[in-house]
Parts: sequence; C-alpha cells; structure tokens
Amino acid sequence: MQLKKTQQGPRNIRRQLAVATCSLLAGASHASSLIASGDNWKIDSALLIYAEKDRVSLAEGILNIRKEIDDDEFINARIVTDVLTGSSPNGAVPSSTAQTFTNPSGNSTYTEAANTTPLNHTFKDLRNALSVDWDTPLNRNLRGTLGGNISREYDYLSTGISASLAQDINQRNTTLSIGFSLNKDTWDPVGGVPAGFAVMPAFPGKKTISGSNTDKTVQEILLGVTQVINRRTLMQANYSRGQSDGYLTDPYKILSVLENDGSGNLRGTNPYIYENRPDQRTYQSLYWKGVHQFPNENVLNVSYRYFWDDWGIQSHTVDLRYRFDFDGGHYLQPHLRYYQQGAADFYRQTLIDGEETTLSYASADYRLGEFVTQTIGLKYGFEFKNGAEINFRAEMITQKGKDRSADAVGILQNQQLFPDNEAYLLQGGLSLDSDMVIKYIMRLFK
Amino acid sequence: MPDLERRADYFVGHFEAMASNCEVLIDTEDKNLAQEITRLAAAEVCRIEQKYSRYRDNNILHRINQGAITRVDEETARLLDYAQQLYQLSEGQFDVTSGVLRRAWHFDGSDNIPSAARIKALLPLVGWEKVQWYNPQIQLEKGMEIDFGGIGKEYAADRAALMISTFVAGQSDTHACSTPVLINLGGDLAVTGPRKNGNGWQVGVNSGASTMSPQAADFSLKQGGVATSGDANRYLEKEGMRYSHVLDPRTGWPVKNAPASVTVVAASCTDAGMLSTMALLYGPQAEDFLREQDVPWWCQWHNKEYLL
Amino acid sequence: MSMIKTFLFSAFISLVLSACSLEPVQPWDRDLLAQQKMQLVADPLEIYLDEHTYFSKEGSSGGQSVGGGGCGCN
Amino acid sequence: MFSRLSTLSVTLLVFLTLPAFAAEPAPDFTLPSFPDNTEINLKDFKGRVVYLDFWATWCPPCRKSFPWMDEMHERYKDEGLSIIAVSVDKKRELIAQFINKTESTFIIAHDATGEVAKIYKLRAMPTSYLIDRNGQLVMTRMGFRSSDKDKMEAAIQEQLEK
Repeated sequence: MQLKKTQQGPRNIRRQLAVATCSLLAGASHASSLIASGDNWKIDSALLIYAEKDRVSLAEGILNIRKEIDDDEFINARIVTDVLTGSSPNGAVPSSTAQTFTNPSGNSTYTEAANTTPLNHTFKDLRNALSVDWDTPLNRNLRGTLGGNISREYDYLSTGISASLAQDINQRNTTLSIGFSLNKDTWDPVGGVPAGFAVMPAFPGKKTISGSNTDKTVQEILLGVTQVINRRTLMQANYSRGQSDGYLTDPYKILSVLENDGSGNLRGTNPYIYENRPDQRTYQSLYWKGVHQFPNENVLNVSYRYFWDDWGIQSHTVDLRYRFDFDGGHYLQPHLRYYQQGAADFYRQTLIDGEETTLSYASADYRLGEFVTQTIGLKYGFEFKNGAEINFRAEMITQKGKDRSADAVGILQNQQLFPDNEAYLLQGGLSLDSDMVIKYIMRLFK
Repeated sequence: MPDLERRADYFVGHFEAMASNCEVLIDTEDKNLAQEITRLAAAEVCRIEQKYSRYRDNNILHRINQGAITRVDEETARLLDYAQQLYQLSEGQFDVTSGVLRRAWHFDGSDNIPSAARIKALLPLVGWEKVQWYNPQIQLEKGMEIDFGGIGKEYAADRAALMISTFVAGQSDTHACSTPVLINLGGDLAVTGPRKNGNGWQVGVNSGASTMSPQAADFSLKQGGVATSGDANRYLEKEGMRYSHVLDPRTGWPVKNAPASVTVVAASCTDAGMLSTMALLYGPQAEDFLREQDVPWWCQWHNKEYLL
Repeated sequence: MSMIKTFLFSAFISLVLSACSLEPVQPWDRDLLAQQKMQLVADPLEIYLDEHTYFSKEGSSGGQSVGGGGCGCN
Repeated sequence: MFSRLSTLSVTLLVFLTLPAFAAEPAPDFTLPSFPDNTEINLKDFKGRVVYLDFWATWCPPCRKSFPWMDEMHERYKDEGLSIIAVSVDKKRELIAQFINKTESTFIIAHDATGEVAKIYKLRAMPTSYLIDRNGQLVMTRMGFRSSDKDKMEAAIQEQLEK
C-alpha cells in the first residue's frame, strides 16, 4: 500500500472522514447496485452439463464478452461450444422382438433389444457457434441492434442475421420494439438426404437419396411492448411470427410400418421408412412476462407463451422463477416450468402398410407429438462486493407423452410408444469485469 | 437491568460498559419508552464490547490475532475497511496494529521508560501495510495484533444512536416516533437529533486551562457527536521530560509536546474521535490541524514547562 | 382453439391499452428497475442455455426475442 | 431503411439540444448536504455560476460523469463555478459507498424523496442544469455523453465570463 507523501502542514480531512464513517455506520448495502465502469470488458461464462437417463449427454461451455465501445454503445460477442454424446430416439416403436437398423451412413447396423425404445446409438456431435451483436443508441429514445451468428456442426451449418429497434415512449415507461431475423441453414447429413418416405434398406443396401445436402431458411418478425407498471413491476408482451421454408424434415428419423391386419406386427419387408414433413411451416406466438420486486427485495419473474403453427401444433409454456435474496450477497432461485404441447397433424407413431403412398407427410419425431415437459430447479448465486458473481444451478426435466390410440394397434398396445424422458441439468456460471481479472493476476505475481 | 432516573423533563438511563459510566438521555415523559431505549443502547454497546474486546479469547478479534487466514463477518469487514481508510487518510499516524507497543509502554506516572532497543524490536510488528486484508479475508503476520480500542467507544455510541433512531422511527405513537436521545459513553457523545423544543443538548466540556475554537464558545449539540482524546493522568516522566501516552506508530515513541486532551464536535461521534486522536498525533501542531477542519474544538495543554 | 386465440389477443391488447392509464415512474424512482435482477432477462446465459435445451426437445421455440441462431438439433 | 432512420434521429437531436428553459429563474431549494448534513440553499449561490447535476449511484452514465465534474470543479472553482451534485438515491449509505471510491470535492446534496427533482421536471438521469450568476437557468442537458463534454465546458466558460 502506498501512502501519500506527507503534505506541508495539516490538511482538511473532515469530509473524507465523514464519508468513510458513513459507510462504517450505515453498513453498506450489498453491491447489486454496483455497475462496472464502462471502460472494462464484462465477461460472463457458464458451463452446462445435461444428461438424459440412458440417452444423450451434453457438455456446453459459453463465453460472453460485452464491451462499451462508446457512450451507451455496446459490442457483445458470444462463443459457444458443445459436445453431444449418447443416443436419441430414432422414431421407430418398441417391439416384442429385437430390431436391427441400418445406420444413416449405410455402412453398418445396430440392434435394439426387445421392448425398448429404439435409439440411434451413433450420436456424437461437436458444435461451435459464434454470435456478435452491436447495440447502439440512434437517438435519446431509440436503440438499434444488429447481430450476426454462425453455428457449425459436422453435418449442419447455420448462419443468420438479425436486426431490432426499440423506441422508448411515455417518459421511458413504455418501450415498443420490432425485430427481424433471417437464418439460412444447410444440412449435410451422413449418407445423404433421404428421399421422403424412402425405405431404410437392410444392410448393405443403400437408401434412395434426393441429394447430398439441402437447406432451409427461417425468417422471424417480433413485435413487442415493454411497460413499466410501477417502481417494482415491469411487463413485456410480444407477438412473433416465423416462417421456415425448405427441408424441414429430420434426415435421421424413421417410422415403423405395420402389417395392415391390425396385429401390430412390423410388415415383413422394409418395415422402416424415412419420415417426410411439409417444406413450409408458419408459426406464431404470444408471449407475456412479468417481473416484480417485493418489499423484501425478492424478485418474481414469470412468463407465459402460447405458440401455434400451421402444422397443427399448439403449446402453452409457463415459466416461474423466484429469487430470494439473503444477507451478504447470497441468493437462491427456485425455477418451475410447465410445457404442454399438442401433436402436429401429421404426427404418427406408426404407419400401416400402404399408407406411405396415400399420406403426404408423416413423422414419428416425439417432438411433434403430444406431451408435457416439467422442470424443477434451484439456483444458488453469490454476488461479490466488487460486482462479480458466481452461481450454480441444478434442474430436473421430465417429459411424458401421450400415445395415439390409433397407432397403438394389436400387440403394440402392450408397448409404450412415446419415448418418455428424464434429464438432469447442472450449470456453473462466473461473471467478471476485465479489471478484476487484471487485479487478480497482479496479486498472483505480487 | 439498567436503572432509570427522571430529571426535569427527560429520563436518564444508566449502565456500565467499556470501563465507563454510560448514560442515555431520553427526551420523553414516557417511562416505558425510556426503559426500552436504555435497554437497547446497553445491549448494543455490550454487544460491541464483547465482540471487539481484546481481553477475551472467544471473539473475532482474538481469532484474527492468532495470525491464521480469517474470514470475517460484514461488520468486522466494515471496521477493517475503515481502519484502512483512516490509515491512508492519516498518512500512517492512525494504525489499528499499534497496540503491540503497549507491551513496552506502561503509562502509570512512573519513570519507567523502555529502552530504544526494546521499541525497535517491536516496530516490525506494527504497520497496517503489512496486513493482508482482502475483504472478507484477513491475515496478520506472526506476532501482530489488531486492536479497535481507538475506535470502539465512539463506534458503539454512534451504533447505539443509530439503533435507537431506527427503533424510535418505527414507533406508531407520533410522540414516541420523534423522541430525541443522547448517548454518553464516558464522555463520548452521540445524539439522534436536537431536543423536542428545537434546541441543542447542553453539553458541558471541562475546559479548564484550555484553548478553543470560536464555534465552541456557545455550543450546544444538535447533530452528530462529541469525543475527547487524551488523558492528563496517563504519562511517564523522566529527567523532567513528560511522555504523553499518545504513541506514534511510525516511531514507536510518544508524540512530543502533544496536548493533554482534545475535544472535538463532528458529524458523528466516530468522526469526532478520529479528529481528536489525530489532533493529538500532530503534537504541537494540534491546533493548526483542528483549525483546518473547521469544527468546534477544545484543546487542553500540559503545563507549559514541560514543553521543549 | 380460435377462442383461446381471441381471448389471448384481447388480453394482449387490453394490457397494452391499460398501460396508458398508469402513473409513469419518474426517472429518479428507477433505482430498483436499474438492478440486474430486475431485468427482463436477468441472466442472459441461463436463458440462452434454457432456450437451446428446450429448442432441441420440444416442438415450439422463440417468442421472447429474435436472433441467436439455429442448430441441427431440431 | 437505415438512411431513413438516420434522418429521423437527426431531426430528433435538433429538438433535444434546444434549451429547455428560456432563461427562467432556477427554482430555489433547500437540501441536506452529504456527508455533513448541513443545509444547501440554492439562493446562497447567487453571484456564482452553478452547475446543478441530478444523479444516482445506480445510474451508470451518472457515475461516468463524476471525473468530468471533478475536472470542471478543479478548473473553474476559483473563477466562480459551483458544482452541486444532487443525489436522488433513496439511502445515504449508497452515496457513501460510491463517494468513498471517488475523490470528489464538489458539493453533494441529497434529495431522498425526489422532491427537488420533481420541481426541476427531470426527464432523464442524469440531468444537469447550468445556472448563471443571476440565478437564471441557461442550459439543460439530459444524459451524459463524452461527446458533449466540450460543448458543456464552453457553456460554463461563457457564463463565467459574463
């Protein structure tokens, strides 16, 4: 520690002393109000481990860097890497006998035991993504944001741009916003893009493909209103509409085709065919969120979304987070989420022999089915006096679906067709200011 | 149980703490309220005394002084932050690690002056700059000690006043919620506001043979606090030289020609205490320092023949 | 289904309209609203991870904001 | 789309730099100072140029304006500039926490209830007002942008020379 050089004679220290004493006596309240000075880089990072029972595991790391480049003008960059391993349902239904499938590559086979949900065991993927946003004031009450993003997997490339405007009105108590995004994605699936309803050939046959790669575009528009209700309450309401065009099918998902005798047995030849979806989807959603701080400083954050599309899917999502603040910068935040979805019109858990020639579209992807997702979680966070934060959370996610009675024919009535799921999520996060990193490094060398 | 005494138009509560007679003057006619306020003040002062007494071996201070890395609570952290700020503000004159010097100095009026070698041996154990304080963790070097003795009483007076203000403000009775109170911890005073009649509290400062600032002439306490540093009865005397008990932590020796005592009025009792302590540390320049601060003060000097 | 939509739309519109009759919060009273925990997205990384997770497990997505990018997981 | 946008923002900016008060008297007020709790009366500053700033610890641009206000105070205090920074924080200890980290020497006042802010019809944080030696409001500035610094300093100099 350095002392100032003694000045000539005594100097007035009363004011500095009084300020110091004020902090001593009043007890500085916690640093949540401390905002890092804009010259620094704000660094947020998180590591997520997601594991499904007997299925997929995912490790995902994020690094987010935000810097104020001019008055109230920010650049935000985010790097994400995730590694996925394990297996996921391939769309076929369980059977009383073992089932053998040909891998998408066509080079090998895998066998699923009797009475279990068939899973594609060769799932292994590495994804790297980068997104950059530029957020700037256009005038005192208008902000604009421009963003770009790219995400790369070994069989998938997604690139996109987005732009939004936010106009404050009503003495900044109301914000109107509008946003657009455009994404162009390219599939380069292993073994090529299967033709719609192409049969999964027995090894070593090759499936019929429509090409080696394919693509889709996704456009979205969002209109939103954010309203300050009072000193402690804030609400947001959005309407959004999106449209996807192009190849919207999952190139790895198949359907089981049954004999048309009501027995529920797989048909004798080529019992599995690749799924086929429409090449356009229009979806809309209404979203509402409220944030309220109680006099005890706890914060409730609750949202509801109603989503519907022209595939016949509609869903309701309720999300609730409640933050309890404790002395010394600790907080706990329970999280509850409830999601209920109705099935797409062309969702089928099985097909009957011959239907593939009469139907235009069919998919057994459980994500297009009728199901409920429930999430329960708890987050613990600690805010340091200097504004840094460290946090952890653990969540349990369960997914339970409803079988279509029309598809559960004959012996399949004894099987659970929908692949219910149970997953656990662990996350750790750390937020810092570049200043703190520098100070910490200097302390290490001291 | 603290005892309560009724005076003309107010109550006085008494209790003993921090080796002082403590008083709480409560500007109310409500005996129950006065009782409750006195109890609160006594509880807060005793709490601070126990938490930061250097004569106990079961408190946070004792744990810190063992020299291990210690994680401290928020209140202790604030005190340590404050100690650090004062160290910087006083350019090293005010140092909570200087208590170690008392192992050599016993100001009992005798001629028992320690040897220069003894002081020199202690000096490596003094100096806030050697303390590893990274809020909320602290570590002292082996043999060093922290002592809040120089802040404790004033801090307790302010804390008690603050607690009472909060308590009183929470009273539903409109009379009760504007009850002004004066805390007196053996001469260190803090008030919660002027008296109900709008006047300040009349405070007698023993100003025998002293100089004072112009503002001190007709003075009554409306806001803040008063504190006195120095003790005319604590000194050593050898070969006609009087050593005051005010030690300069930078040299380990008493400040030469310091005033016998300094009394200051400031925005809080703690402020007043720090200003009066620093004035003593300025020695013969004490009054220059006080004038610079623009506060009411009284300064009592030893008999002039002791001045060099 | 269409009744749900009609209801939601009218709720949405009435919410927007009722905002006009609110007593505005003054600039000097925005201390709580300035806190990080009072932001609509208090922890952006947490929300990003949640959206990514549910995007790959459910048939619906979006609604809160635009942009962010896609992946082959759905 | 963007060219049209910038036209819009240019129009709005022109509006915003117009003085909000055409030389009307600055409303008087009495507020406690920080940390001494003494009374600050605007009328006591007659004869000096006053830079009156409304700020809060929770407002990032406000915090960023402190070094600049310090600089102005150091540079012009002897020529007759007084800076009064009125905090609208609800609690005093928040001010203490912030001021502890700065070395500011200008006057800080505390308007815990926002009473004075209301009289001054504050529309943004921070907002600062320049008051001439006769107590007339001569300039209002909303927000704090580094690009405004020179313009504001010029306005201060102009008033000091009067």
